Amino acid sequence: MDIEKREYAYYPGCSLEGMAKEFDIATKEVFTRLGIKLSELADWSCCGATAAHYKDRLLAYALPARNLNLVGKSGKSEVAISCAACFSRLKTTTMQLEHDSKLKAEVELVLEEKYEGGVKPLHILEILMQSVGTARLQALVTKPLKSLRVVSYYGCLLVRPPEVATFDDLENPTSMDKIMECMGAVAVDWPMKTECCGASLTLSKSDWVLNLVEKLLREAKDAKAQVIAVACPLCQANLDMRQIDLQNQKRIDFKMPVLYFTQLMALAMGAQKEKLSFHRHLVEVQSTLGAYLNQ
Amino acid sequence: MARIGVFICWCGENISRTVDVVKVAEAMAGVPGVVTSVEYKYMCSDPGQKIMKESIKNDALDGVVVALCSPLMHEKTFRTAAEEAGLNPFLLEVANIREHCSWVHENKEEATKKAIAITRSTVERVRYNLQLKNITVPITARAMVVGGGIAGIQAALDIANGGHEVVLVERTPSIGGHMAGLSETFPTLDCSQCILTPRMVEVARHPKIKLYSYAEVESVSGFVGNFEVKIRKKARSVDTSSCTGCGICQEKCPQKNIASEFEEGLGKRKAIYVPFPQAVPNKPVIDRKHCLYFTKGKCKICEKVCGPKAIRYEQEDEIVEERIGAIVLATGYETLPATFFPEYGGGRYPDVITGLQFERLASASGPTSGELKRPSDGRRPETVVFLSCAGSRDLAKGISYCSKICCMYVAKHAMLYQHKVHGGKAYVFYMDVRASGKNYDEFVRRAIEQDKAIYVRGRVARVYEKEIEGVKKLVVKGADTLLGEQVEIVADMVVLASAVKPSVGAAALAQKVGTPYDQHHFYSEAHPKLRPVESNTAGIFLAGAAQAPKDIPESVADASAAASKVQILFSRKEMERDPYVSMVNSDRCFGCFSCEAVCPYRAISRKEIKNRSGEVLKVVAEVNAGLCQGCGGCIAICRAKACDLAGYTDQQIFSAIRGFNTTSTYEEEVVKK
Amino acid sequence: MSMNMNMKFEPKIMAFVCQWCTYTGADLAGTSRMQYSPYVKIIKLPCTGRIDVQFIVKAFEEGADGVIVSGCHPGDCHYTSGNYYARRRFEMFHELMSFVGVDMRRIQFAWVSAAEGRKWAELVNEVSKRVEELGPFNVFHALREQANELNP
Amino acid sequence: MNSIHEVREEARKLLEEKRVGMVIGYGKGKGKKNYPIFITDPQKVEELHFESDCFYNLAVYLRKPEVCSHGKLAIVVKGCDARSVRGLFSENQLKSEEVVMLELKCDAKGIGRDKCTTCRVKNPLTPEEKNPIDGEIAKILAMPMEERFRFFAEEFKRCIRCYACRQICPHCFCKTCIVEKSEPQWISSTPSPLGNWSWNFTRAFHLIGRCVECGECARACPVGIRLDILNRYLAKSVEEKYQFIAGMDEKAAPPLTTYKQNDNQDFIR
Amino acid sequence: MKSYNSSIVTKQGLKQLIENILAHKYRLLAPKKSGEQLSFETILRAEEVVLNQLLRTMTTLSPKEVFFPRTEPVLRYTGQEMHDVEPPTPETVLFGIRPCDARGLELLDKVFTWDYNDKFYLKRREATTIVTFACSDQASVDEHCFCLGVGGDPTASSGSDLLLSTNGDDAFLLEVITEKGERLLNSCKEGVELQASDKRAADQLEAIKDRFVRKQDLTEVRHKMPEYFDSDQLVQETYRCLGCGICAMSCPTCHCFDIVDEPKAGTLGEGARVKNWDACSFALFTKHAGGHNPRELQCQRCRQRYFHKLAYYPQKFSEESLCVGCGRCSRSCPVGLDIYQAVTHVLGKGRA
Repeated sequence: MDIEKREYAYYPGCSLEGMAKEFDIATKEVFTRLGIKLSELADWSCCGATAAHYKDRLLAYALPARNLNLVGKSGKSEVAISCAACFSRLKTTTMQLEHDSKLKAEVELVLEEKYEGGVKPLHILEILMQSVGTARLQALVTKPLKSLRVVSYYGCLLVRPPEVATFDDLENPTSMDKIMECMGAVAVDWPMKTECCGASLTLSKSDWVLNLVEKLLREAKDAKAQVIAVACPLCQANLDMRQIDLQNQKRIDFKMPVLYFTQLMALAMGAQKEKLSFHRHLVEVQSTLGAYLNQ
Repeated sequence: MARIGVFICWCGENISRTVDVVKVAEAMAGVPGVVTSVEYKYMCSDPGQKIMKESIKNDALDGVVVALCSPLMHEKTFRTAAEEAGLNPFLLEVANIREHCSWVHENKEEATKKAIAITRSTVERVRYNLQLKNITVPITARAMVVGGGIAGIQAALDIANGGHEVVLVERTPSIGGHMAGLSETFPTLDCSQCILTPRMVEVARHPKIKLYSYAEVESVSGFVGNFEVKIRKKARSVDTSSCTGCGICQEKCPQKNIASEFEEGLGKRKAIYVPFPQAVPNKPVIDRKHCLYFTKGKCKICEKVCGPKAIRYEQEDEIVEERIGAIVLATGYETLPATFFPEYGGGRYPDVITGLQFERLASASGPTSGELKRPSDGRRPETVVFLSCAGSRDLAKGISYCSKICCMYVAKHAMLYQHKVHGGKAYVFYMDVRASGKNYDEFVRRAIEQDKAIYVRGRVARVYEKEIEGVKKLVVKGADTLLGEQVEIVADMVVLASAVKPSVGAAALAQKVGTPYDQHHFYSEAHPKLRPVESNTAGIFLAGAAQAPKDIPESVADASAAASKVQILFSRKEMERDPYVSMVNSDRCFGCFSCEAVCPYRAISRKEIKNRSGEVLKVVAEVNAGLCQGCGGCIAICRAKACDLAGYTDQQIFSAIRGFNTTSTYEEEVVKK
Repeated sequence: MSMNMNMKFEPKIMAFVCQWCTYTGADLAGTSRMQYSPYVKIIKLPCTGRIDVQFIVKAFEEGADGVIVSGCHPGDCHYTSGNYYARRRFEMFHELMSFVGVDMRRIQFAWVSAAEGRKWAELVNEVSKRVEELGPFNVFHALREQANELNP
Repeated sequence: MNSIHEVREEARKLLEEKRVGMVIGYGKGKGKKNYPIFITDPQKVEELHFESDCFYNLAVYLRKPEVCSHGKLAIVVKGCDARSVRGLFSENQLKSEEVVMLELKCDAKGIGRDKCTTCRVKNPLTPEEKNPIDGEIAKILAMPMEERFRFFAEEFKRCIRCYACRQICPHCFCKTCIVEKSEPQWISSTPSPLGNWSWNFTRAFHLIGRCVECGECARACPVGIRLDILNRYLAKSVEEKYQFIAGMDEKAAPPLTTYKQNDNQDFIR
Repeated sequence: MKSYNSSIVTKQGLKQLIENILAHKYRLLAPKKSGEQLSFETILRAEEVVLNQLLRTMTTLSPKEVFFPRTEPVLRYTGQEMHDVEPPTPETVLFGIRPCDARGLELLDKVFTWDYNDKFYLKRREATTIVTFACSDQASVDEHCFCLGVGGDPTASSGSDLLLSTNGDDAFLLEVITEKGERLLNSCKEGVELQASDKRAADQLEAIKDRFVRKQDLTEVRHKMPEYFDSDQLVQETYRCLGCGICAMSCPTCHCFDIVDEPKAGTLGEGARVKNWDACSFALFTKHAGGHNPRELQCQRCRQRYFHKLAYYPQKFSEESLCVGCGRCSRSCPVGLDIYQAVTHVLGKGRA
């Protein structure tokens, strides 16, 4: 296990600038409390996300490669990433370019510079579990989320494909659950940890996504969860936003807040609720989590 | 000066159509040392062979080249003929001018030139052929069988009944293997123990079988017919000669909550125990990891209650040595544990079990006396889902192969379940049903048609626990690919037909024995079709599931085949082998032992060269001709050229190279004529 | 090189092959009556592991213009591992040969199984054509001629 | 050890306590020359000497019968000698319990053709940096094939077969060299262009994965053949391909006596 | 001995002389830089002869190779037939050897004629005219030179046909020593300005001798040598010898050879029996077919070389040593062995 590092390069990614702003805020809050500096990369750009990956193979590697080079230029060899999709794209790129010299040459042609390699993308969950460790996390908890029933939802990209996402079990990931336990919450086992939420089909096939989200929420409800913890902006958006549609179209109201796991962490570590932008969520948070918010 | 005869075959028109054989004969006649060079329509015919044989005698030949078809075809024929004529057979070489020349070239001039070159090169090579003699190796007619499952038992009995002594080594306290733990067997549904235990008893009583149970192979040295084996007899803490097997120790032992290996963890055993009632030998063993005396230093109840005073706490592992002529590896298999499948909740949900565990639940001698109960709460399972191919044929799980036995035992399980829980529902998720074997498909059909097992073609993605009406149920989510639908089944129990893999330690044993294994650690056979029960190492034979997943009939057939191979080997006092073995010139060898490193057969040993007063001057390599298979790897790696390979000596190859690149002007003129 | 100006260049190519796979594969090419270039001549060895780099050097010394080395595919070795050792040896041989300026288009390593008669025929044709295009291995043959000049 | 004084002290002890029969080291010759010396008398350890022109690879003496007859030996080693000694261990030429290595940091400058400039084991006895492509190797690699061939053929042509390269090499320990083998005579022993090519090629091949790049062969060569470039290039290739550096780990198998199932085979059809 | 005239010749004149030699189709051999080495090679253009360099640096290998090549065929065979080989003997001028080398040839003459007249050596000797360059530059002598100790002289003329030495900055003294030398000069002096002189190199170059650091006389050593045959000190002196053949191969007087049959590559049944340089320092040199080696240890092989040079040859042929003190062996020895040092050292210490 690594000795705890004091500074990482930080790649927030587009979502965290926009609709997942609260994820960014909460993550930074947690890391500040841990005493770890996240230095945001200067001039970072989009990783291409699923869009580039669908449309243009070269672009899907060139975009992350550009950002990886920025990490190198900033003098760091590891980059912390919050967004599951960004993490997946950057990590896939490092692995692919290491082995595929032809692709590497093509990417370099696009970048108009050498792809230097040697950068290790790390998801913040990975950093928290492997470098920081549960003991230290536990030590920082000032307002434990006592008896709050949380189901952790990992979705697809945090554990798949297993060659890329290597820090947790492919079939039964537990890192987020363990963190929730450290925060004093009850990590509820449920069967949907790694099921898909429909992801970007949310726009083109919204009825499919609605079905998937319904199943997820139902299981969460059946597991008597009070809140769903996530680590992916798109998962959050789908699970949160589609509850409104379910209400409108199917008359089902789950009232299930969907929070970024760092939001819950920050809360347990004593951050002010105002700071954590709970108001940005569509499903009302106050009524379920009131007790914890107002601690 | 050599006296070489060259005999060129027309092979009817097969060679002569494109090779001017007369010219070849003429060209060879001009080669120094060639005393006769003739061509004939069919050299392999009796009159053709006669020409060669007479020439060997009349011309006092000391080397022969026959230019004809591939040596794979007729080398043996002509060498035998040469021997009959009084010539050492290894002084004859074949020049392949048919498969490698006349059949693949159309231009007659070019083909003739090439035929001349091939024949010339062979002439140059044959000058340096040595008179070789087949190697004879003495044979110790005593076999060792490793593994006391059904394959090992069968092999041991067959060899012993053939009149040869057998040493049977079993790792656990009793022989019997997995078969002893099965409930009923497909496709007849006869009781497994009923057919096995008589065999086990026969082993125990057989005067020619020496059984080492609770023992492991420590090391193997030597070679076919002459192995020296060290066996570690693990400390049993019980003197088996005085123990009567009364069982009082087991009864009185206070340590009772140890998961029983035999019961696949579903039952309990004591710290001193006999694994199962019919065990052979029926003598207990102390599990020192759990024994109170060994862990805490006090108890000794077993010693106190033992009438014949057979408890030996101070016993240590013992190494015994055996001289052996052949080894049968029958180390069997194990299956992937349920914990290997987190997606199915293996290890988390007690009611997700493996096929072998189901066998115990269904077995009349099992922890539930054959009643089907859920391990979690003892309830009768109303719905059971069987998942075949759990891990098998799944590259994501690292297993590409089919475990072969599962389709059949899953059908059997479904049937047994129906017989025990009337009205219960058995679902089987499958990828394909592979039931090729005598009465096998009929058996599966019976499961489906008579016993109403519901077969769903598709795989299961996830199993999770869900409390429904106060009962913990298992939700099985999968796909029905025939209907193209996702299915969800709420079940009481899930049985994983988890993949078969070689026993733990199979690879380590292979390394001790010096025999190859594949990436999954299954032992490799010498030839997948023609030598399925032989390993690549002479004298090492394979039986049962150690080589690949196999069911009982196959394992038994294998075992008998291996036993028969052993007996063929033992049918002679000495064994004859090709003389193509490596040799070391100990004067040139300076002992870097690169050869030792690259030898796949561990045929290189170290020999000390001493002076008259016994001081070691140097250590050099020595080839054990019994082990050497003649690959020649040692020679290519030897910088000092201290090794050489009989039949393929450096000098022969050197001359062949020189012979090829040289076409003398004379030969060229012959072609142009 | 005894090549007359108006004679066609007939390359001398020597093939060192293992008896279990490639030799048998070449037999198969024969029984299947595949036609191929006549310039390649085979020397049969038990295993590619037996093939000493000295054989190849000697072949060139004696006037070869090209060399083929072929045996069983990895995993198929009759002796289980001979071709693996050979593969490393040939890789380093390749390194050294090209470093001292031997055009490695003249030396072809291949795996040809007993079932690959077609591959053998193609290999022979390919190497023959390539060596024919490269012409006689004059820089090396020059050494031989200089050596022979010392013995006038 | 940090200084020659410590080495002398250790050597004295070893000899006095009869733990070794001989100490091999450097002595000071006339002028500023240093030669290998062989000390059996503990009184004479003061003759041991070490300075920047002690460039010999002393490990070569460990295979001389008259040296070996002294039983256990102690030897003063620099980086390259130590690599050679370990190489000899790994090839069963010496037993590690029979040799005491007296290690010294080396700042040898080499002589003439700076054999020490490409050295990477001065101190400590681990590689200091990745084997760099040195200028001379780069120069060869920049040549077209035929030019390379001519370059080496011309180099090898000068060879007079004095075999100094072989004799000075600790790793050429065959008692009878391949060139001294007849029946068949794979390599002509006549100093002619053809035999010279094969001889020098074969020696380089035989040193693959074994050469410790001490450069003694090139230093010894009276006609100045650049054997060092060849050997350095091959050492570099071995390191790149098999992550093996000769003489670093006496337990590691020399790369040509082992294999991996997924070894490169791009060059094989 | 008939005394011949000396003349002064300018640098330009010498160059003209070399050009004339080439023009008269002589094969001209002179030290030439190849790589970093100076070796005797065929000269095609006069400017390839760099006078300054050949005066200052000694060739690594001696000129014995001109008469006794490192390899040469002595007979050829085709199948069962054998053919004599006639050595090619073009009229040759060997230019720029040192007086020690020239003396070496005189010593070799005895070896190649005492029981058998080696036609290969003798025919080449006959066809070759030797133009020696006396060690007349300050840099001609280095710390390895010890010809004075073995009966030589940096300005001696024995063995030479013509002797050159420096005479001031831009001129040379050219002495005619033999008739062969005179013939060469006469046939090639067209356009060469020769100014008669009565000087001799030996007279005016006495000062060079002061350059020698090795002056101890070894000529008398031969009588003492047998006492040291089993000397431990000699063993100590040669303990570091590694058994390469540099000393013998660079030596102007070492003359051992090996006979091997060389098949002609690319043919069968054709080949030549060749004579290759050999060296007594090689372990194989005295190894018997049965495996026994009477000179088992390297120091014994070294001793053989020293004794052959300083004791056996003088006993057999003359009072002269077979060593001319050129210093090549110690200059090239990779472990710094040195015959002069070893012998003087051992003798200096007295009997072991």
